Amino acid sequence: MAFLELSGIQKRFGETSAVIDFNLAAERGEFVSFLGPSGCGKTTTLRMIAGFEQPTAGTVAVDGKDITRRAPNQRNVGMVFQSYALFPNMTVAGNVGFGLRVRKQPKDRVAKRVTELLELIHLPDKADRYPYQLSGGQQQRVALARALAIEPQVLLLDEPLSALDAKIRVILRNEIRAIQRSLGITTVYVTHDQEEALSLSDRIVVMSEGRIEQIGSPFEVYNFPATSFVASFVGTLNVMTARVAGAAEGRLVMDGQPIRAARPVTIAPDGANVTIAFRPEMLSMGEAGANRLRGTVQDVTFLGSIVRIRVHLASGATVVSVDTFNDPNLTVPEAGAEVTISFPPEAVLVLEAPPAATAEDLIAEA
Amino acid sequence: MAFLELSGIQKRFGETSAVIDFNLAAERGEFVSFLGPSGCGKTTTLRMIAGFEQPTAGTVAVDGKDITRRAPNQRNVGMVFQSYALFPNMTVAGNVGFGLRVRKQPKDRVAKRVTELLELIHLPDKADRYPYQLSGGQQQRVALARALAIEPQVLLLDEPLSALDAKIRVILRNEIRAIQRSLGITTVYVTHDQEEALSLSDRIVVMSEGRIEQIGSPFEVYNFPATSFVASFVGTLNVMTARVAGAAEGRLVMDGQPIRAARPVTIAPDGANVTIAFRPEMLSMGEAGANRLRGTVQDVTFLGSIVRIRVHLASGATVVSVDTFNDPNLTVPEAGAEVTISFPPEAVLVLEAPPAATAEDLIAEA
Amino acid sequence: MNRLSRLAWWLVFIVGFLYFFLPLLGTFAFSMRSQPLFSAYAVVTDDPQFAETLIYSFIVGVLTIIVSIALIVPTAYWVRLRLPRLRPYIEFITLLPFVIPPIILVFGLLRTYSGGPLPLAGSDFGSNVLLVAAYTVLSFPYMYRAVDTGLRAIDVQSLTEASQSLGAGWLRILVQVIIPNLRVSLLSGAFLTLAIVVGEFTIATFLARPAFGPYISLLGGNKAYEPAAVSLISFGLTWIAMGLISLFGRGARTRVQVVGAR
Amino acid sequence: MNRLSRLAWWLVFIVGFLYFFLPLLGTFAFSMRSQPLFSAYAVVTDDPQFAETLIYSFIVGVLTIIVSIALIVPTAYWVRLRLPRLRPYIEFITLLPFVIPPIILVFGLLRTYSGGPLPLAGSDFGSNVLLVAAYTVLSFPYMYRAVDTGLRAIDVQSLTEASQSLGAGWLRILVQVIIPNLRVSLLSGAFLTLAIVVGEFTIATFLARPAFGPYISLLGGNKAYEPAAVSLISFGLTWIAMGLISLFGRGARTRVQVVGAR
Repeated sequence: MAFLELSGIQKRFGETSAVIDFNLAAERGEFVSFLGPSGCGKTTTLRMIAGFEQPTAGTVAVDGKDITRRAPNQRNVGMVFQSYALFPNMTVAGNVGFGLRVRKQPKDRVAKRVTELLELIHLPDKADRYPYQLSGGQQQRVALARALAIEPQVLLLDEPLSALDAKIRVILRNEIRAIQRSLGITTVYVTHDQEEALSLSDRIVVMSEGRIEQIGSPFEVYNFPATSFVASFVGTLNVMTARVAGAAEGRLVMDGQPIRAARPVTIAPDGANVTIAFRPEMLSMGEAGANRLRGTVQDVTFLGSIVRIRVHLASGATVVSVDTFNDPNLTVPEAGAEVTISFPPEAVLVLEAPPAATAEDLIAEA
Repeated sequence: MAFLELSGIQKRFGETSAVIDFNLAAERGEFVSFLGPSGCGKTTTLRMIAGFEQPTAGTVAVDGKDITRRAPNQRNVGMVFQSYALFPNMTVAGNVGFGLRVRKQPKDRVAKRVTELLELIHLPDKADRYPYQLSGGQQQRVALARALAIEPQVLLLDEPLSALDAKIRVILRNEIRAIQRSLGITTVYVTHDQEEALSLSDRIVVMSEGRIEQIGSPFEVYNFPATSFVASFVGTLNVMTARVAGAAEGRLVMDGQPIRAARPVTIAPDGANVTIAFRPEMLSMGEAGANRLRGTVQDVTFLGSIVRIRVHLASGATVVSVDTFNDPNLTVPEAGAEVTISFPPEAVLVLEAPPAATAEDLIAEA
Repeated sequence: MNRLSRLAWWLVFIVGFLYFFLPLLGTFAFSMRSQPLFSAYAVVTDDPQFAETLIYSFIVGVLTIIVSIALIVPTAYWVRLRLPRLRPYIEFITLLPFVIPPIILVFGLLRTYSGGPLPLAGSDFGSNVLLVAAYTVLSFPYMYRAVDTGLRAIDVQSLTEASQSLGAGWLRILVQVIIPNLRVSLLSGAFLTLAIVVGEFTIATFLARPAFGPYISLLGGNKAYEPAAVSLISFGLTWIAMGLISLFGRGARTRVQVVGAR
Repeated sequence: MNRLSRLAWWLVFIVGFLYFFLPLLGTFAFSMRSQPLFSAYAVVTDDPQFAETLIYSFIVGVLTIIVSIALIVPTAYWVRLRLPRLRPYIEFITLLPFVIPPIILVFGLLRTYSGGPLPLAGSDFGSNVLLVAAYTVLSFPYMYRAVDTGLRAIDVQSLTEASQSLGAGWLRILVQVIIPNLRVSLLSGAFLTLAIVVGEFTIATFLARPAFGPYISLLGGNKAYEPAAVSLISFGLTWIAMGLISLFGRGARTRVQVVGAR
């Protein structure tokens, strides 16, 4: 029996369906992320776990108890908001201790627990400050401590890092993960940022338009995306069309150049068109891999640790991105240079055909 | 003579100095980013170029003309805001054509130019929509078209992507870069996101506390940071302390293990302590590089295209991060496994000693 | 948020509503006592003075609205844009008409403008000017609050800077960018001003103007049921005006809310 | 924003300021004509009725404030949290006292409560209750707007949900989380209410209450300079109250602004 169980959850607002048939079973201590673009229903689902929204159908159960109809203040669930939502009229200690005072715990126990939590979030000396005296990152850490103070059964975080600077996001992300591991608390984390979801989670629920697209570990979701939406939303992807030449042996033809996939093509017969995809980092310049494509360099983008080279394939209109690690000694090809790129058969993902709407399409519309 | 020239710019608000001695010469068509944490003075500097703030001292010149005292509406500068700032009472076409109508251009020329620009931003069919009918990404593209319509001498963008979802940010970033290149317009871009700055810019101005820390190409800033602030703010970095063993040959000792740098150590004598740093992606598991360190795996984080392995060095308390590209066939070491990591002498950055405040310190305080 | 508490809240609403409208209903019932039914209303609307004074008051109201908007919009805009630290003081000043009894205002006006360099109170035209001036002051709190709320809903600074960087001067920014986005606020302020001007009694009486307020009070001295009828008619007109606001308001409000970047 | 236009703006401010304060100065000058200087003020403050009526009005004011807060705060909070679509209507209802002349209100009150099941207007105690009830209605616009502005400044929904997830019930949320963050708004609404109650004349007269408003008007009938003096004194008291608000307000406003996540 899973610790947190969502069964057949539906949520309609008037005519529109925000969440459609959501099922999830999370184990005790698991870190689950809901990942998807704005309006995909991830926050609505989280709010149904917290009790701020009532599902139109389905049940929410924690530790075997059905809490679907329970009021939010009867649920023992900790919540962290994007806007921090600290009480402006209370000090840091007042905020962290609020839930304990609600539970009528004796003063000295409240004080002790507050001290413990402020040490956990590395702000032991800020107990008497007011929220407005803290930076955004510090405020969010206090909000986390406040949610943890009541020893909730489930911790919910709703895009907690979106309002923060890029650098602070990474630091706080690592801190959240460390605290979650050390306490072993079951956690649901909502985000639109794939790197956050990948680096934090035990499992990721990828959502689109109210539906679950895939549930899996970061490794599974990234390397074996179930749909083309997942493939293009999680990570960067080269997506193109190829024709099946030999389904059984995984032989394909793309822009007239032959390609081999590691596994047989099962979703389409010989001669049919399929969507294939590969990650930029699976490709390399040179002739090392079993699959080779020739083309000319279109441009080179420096992304920090990664250098992305976009190659216009000789045989057609397709542009392919190739990622390599940056290196001060790296010789990057000039735009216009003729190059060969290669990749192993394992790099080729064969996705459903005909190509369905990808995340890029949805975003262009969004 | 540079096209956009800022000389000795200072800005004080009462007692506090927001910008201190800012000097920059940007060529015609150059894409320059101001990168730094909140409150480093980057937006204030941008606003002085736009004319929204008056510098306390120094001059702003465009194409050889001193415009320091010119009113913002006399400058012919295009501006894109984080909040889009589209006129809610006008359609998309009305917004894009506003600057041309101010310049009293004939109606048909305005209409023609608006059509051109809407095609440039890939929204040709949205001319009659109102801003509230568009998504955030579309609104920001319209704001860009509006700023470009008047053919400004300089285009200024103030964190234009901060309000958008992660995926849309990347798409719009590429679009901005493509448009800027095709028009050859001199551009200044303010951001706190190092990946944006690295991928977009011809040159980056890294700022901290009102001062310029370094000006250089993305490649220079990333690979040869001038200060430890730059090193830690731009990209991820392993920062640690080492003792100089042989300055002339670049020999160092870290946690009792010998290390070689590619270049002689010039900033400190033998026996002194220096700060050394290396990028996680320059390290690899195994014995391939000239420098080798032994340790145990602390944890493994999956970041999507990159897998980050943190290794606790056998000889001390130091933890080092190692990045490798993700690969479905990759065998990742378990936590606790004994490993050797190695890196070439070129990977070692020797920074000033004693270690100054790094970006992490500033952020923890911020 | 269970059913019981929701019920309790609705109860509060209903009680409040009744509490508020009972006096109105009482007045209406009283005005109905004149026989035949609605005869009080017929008497009133037949009186030529009713229309005359009402039209006079409407004209004064419209002039007041124009002067008030011309003074308030640029001021409120400028304060929000450049002098945000002055906002509490400006707000304070605009609240003064709430706390200065009109009698003081008219007292002071008469005393200041009866003689000296500007003997306005002596002539009919001068008195009309003084009346509009006094009503403009009375309208400040409503107009300023309405405009300020409207300005809060749009991102004044960014919109201004965007216009400036596109080459626009102050006049164009005000007329083409700021004011069109204040439509609802201005309507709301205007209708409130109108309602107050039409109902005002003290100042109009002291300045001896043929306005609607003094007419009602005159009626009150001579007749039994008619004052109630007149009050309800003027109240009804105001009600219609307010209904118009909320109609205009609904559409535009949704728009503004959707627009802002979060 | 060159020098010239900045000058022009200051000019507008100064003219507006003068325009507004000239009547006050005129009143003051007039009250000074009684010989010896300030004798009008001395006469007034020596009159025992002055203190009696002022104290009565202050007590009524405080009661009004309490009732008004008890009605408005939960309503405004609930509307903002759960019924945001009702906001325009509630706002509209709270504006009604601006547009219903007090004479109608008192008319209706007297007619409704003179006989029938609740003959309040017959007794002294009942009349006091009616007075507080009427003033509570008059205070609605000020109090509701103040509270609503205060609620806008805090993130009502997130704060409520955060409290709920920590186990708090509605009463605790209101008392420990919402109201402490409305301190400035409540003060501002309270002082305005006080100012209005102290100056109100019509309703108090019709209900025959020994309040400060009728006292001034009584004075006005008998004396020359004293009404001006009394008006200025009550105006001065209000001024002090308003000054207190802006003092309280400044500190808390900065705090609220800094707090919000952008």
